[in-house]
Amino acid sequence: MADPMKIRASAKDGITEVKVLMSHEMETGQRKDSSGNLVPAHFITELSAEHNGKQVLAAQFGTAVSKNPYLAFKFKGGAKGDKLAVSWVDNKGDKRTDEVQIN
Amino acid sequence: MRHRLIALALITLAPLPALAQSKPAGDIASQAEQIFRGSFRDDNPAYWMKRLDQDETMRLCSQFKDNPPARVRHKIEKAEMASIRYPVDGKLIGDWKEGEKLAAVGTGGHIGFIQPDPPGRVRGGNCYACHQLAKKEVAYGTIGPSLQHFGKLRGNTEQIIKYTYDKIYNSNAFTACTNMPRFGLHNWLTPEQITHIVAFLVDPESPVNKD
Amino acid sequence: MNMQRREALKAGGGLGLFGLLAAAGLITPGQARAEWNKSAFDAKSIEDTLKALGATGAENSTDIQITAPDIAENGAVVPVGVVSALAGVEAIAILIEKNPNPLAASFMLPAGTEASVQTRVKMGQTSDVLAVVKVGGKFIMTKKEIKVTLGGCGG
Amino acid sequence: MSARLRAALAVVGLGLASMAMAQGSTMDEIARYREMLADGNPAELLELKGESLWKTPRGPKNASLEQCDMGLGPGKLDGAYAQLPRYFADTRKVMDVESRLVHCMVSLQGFKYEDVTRQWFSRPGQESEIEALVTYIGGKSNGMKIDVPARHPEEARMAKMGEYIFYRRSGPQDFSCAICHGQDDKRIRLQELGNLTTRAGAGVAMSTWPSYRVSQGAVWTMQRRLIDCMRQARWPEPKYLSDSVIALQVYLQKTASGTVMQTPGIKR
Repeated sequence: MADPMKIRASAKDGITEVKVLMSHEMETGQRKDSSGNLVPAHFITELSAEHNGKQVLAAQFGTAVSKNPYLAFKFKGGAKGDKLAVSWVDNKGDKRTDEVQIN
Repeated sequence: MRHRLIALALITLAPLPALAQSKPAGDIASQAEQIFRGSFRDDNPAYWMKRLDQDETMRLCSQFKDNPPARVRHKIEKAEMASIRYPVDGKLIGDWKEGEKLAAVGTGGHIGFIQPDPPGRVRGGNCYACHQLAKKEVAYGTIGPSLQHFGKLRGNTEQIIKYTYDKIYNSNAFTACTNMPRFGLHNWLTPEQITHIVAFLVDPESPVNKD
Repeated sequence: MNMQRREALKAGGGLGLFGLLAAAGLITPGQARAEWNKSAFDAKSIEDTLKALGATGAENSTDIQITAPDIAENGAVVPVGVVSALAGVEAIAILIEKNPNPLAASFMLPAGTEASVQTRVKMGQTSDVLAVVKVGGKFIMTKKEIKVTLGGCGG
Repeated sequence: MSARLRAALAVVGLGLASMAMAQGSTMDEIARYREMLADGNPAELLELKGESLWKTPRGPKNASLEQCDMGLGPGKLDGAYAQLPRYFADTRKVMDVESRLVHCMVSLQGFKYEDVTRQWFSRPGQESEIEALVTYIGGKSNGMKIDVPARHPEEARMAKMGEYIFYRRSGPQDFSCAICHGQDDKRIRLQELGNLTTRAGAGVAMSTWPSYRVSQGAVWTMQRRLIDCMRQARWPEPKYLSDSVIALQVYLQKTASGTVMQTPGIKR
């Protein structure tokens, strides 16, 4: 099972800033292992962020996003205590959802 | 009687740390040598373990923390100077383009179980790790002096060419216990490869001098 | 997350992210859109990528800024951000010209989300990085060169 | 001074200034690169994981590590990393964070030594529990001063042996640790090198490990850092947890003592 994300969401002056760290290999499919075999691509393909159930960002990743992906974005609105959920799914169907309260 | 027993017990207990502290420095060196040698796996191939052996220069540099007294320094420099060998054809200046490649390569010669270099990987001079050379390469180190415009500043006389070759072949012939490896002595670079790096440094067409 | 959502997430196996999220009640079905854009991510040139994104002919604009260092100490992790002061930005894509597949990531911004995203990308070598932005149904772009250097022992 | 000489000096001065500026902007951009990475250190993911590994009952004895004594008493982690390595009476050995952690995993949880140390560092797709645990333990010393006075005779002896190894040259490049880490203000390529013989230099180095290395996509522990330095010196690799690696750490931590820990770090 995928490891938890680390999500920070903070509201200030009517804007909520969200910073997300995901735990993922992000294999390109071009790396060779020690025996010289290509390691199959394994990477997050889609991500979605919801504020109190309303989508505030949708993203699509390719293999060029770095290992343990980082993502930061901002949206209008959001108050302390509101729920912010981030979900991702990868090309093998692994997935993860984590939720935090905005502070 | 009871008091004397306690006193005796104290004496036998107390001296242990005191003894350990009073051991002379030379003893630390031999103990350290022992734990260092004992820190490697038994199944390391013999040629790997040979890399832990020290020649006289390495031993002296370690002992004097790279700052030997004048007498030792002269002795090292003289012995190292005598080690220098030249290409069979006697030509000390090669192809600067080959030298440029060698100057940038930092791989080769890594051993061990974790991340060894694959067999046949080019062993470079890794000059940029320590020196500034061509202007266009901004990722240069500063452990050694800048060599930008090396030939432009010094010319490319026979004397300069020989000095440059000798210095790369055996840096310790000029400065005992310098940070620079003895590339030729260790066969890290072949005499021919050294001539290419000499060209990279002194050839007026090389980016070291032209840019 | 409550128990129901957890169960829904577990059950959502073959639905894809958005079907899954819809099933979990995390997003409403109306938001479930845009499959992963395979043809854009598989494209091997800037031109083909723009075509797959529907952004052919995107014009250069000074209304977009790429926030990134001029030099990256390691190509495996290069911080890249895209910011625009324009209102109504709908989508942002980050492309790396000299990567085997230029498209690194794309973002869809619902109304209310600011045109300001930051992520980290892999760069095989020194290259132009492009930010392509969709605003008012039109595509505009800007670019910045990021140098990838060697940092340490070189081995 | 003649006008000509003054003019010549001015030209040299200008040349030097513009060179310094060009190099300055390179280093400024590198600083900017690092700054952009610092906010969002993937090591924080490992800290979370390490905390769960520390607190979860595991192993043949189904015990957590919460009774592990890292030097300040069972279960006391705050500041423990900053005061290691130290002499432990129960094992009669000077131990660093990692050797002590492995000792606890063996003695408290009942794991076999070979099993817990097999994956002492991660590879892509193969995670390391030790990396996660050390990141968590290190974080518990964040903001605290490194304090390794090495007063116990065994600690003092290890510090001296560490110093000996630091200056010991060998191998096909004539390297020792001191070659790269014995002077102030030097760089290898664009990487600044700490002068590990001074408190300032050793402080910068020792206070920021464990550290996430972006080039490796992994957190490196101090064992990993030192063993890899030896690989770069083109020596064979010392064994994990071997005395010479611990001795080097005692020497370096002693030199760095007084510096405030800022861990986990993020590096090239």
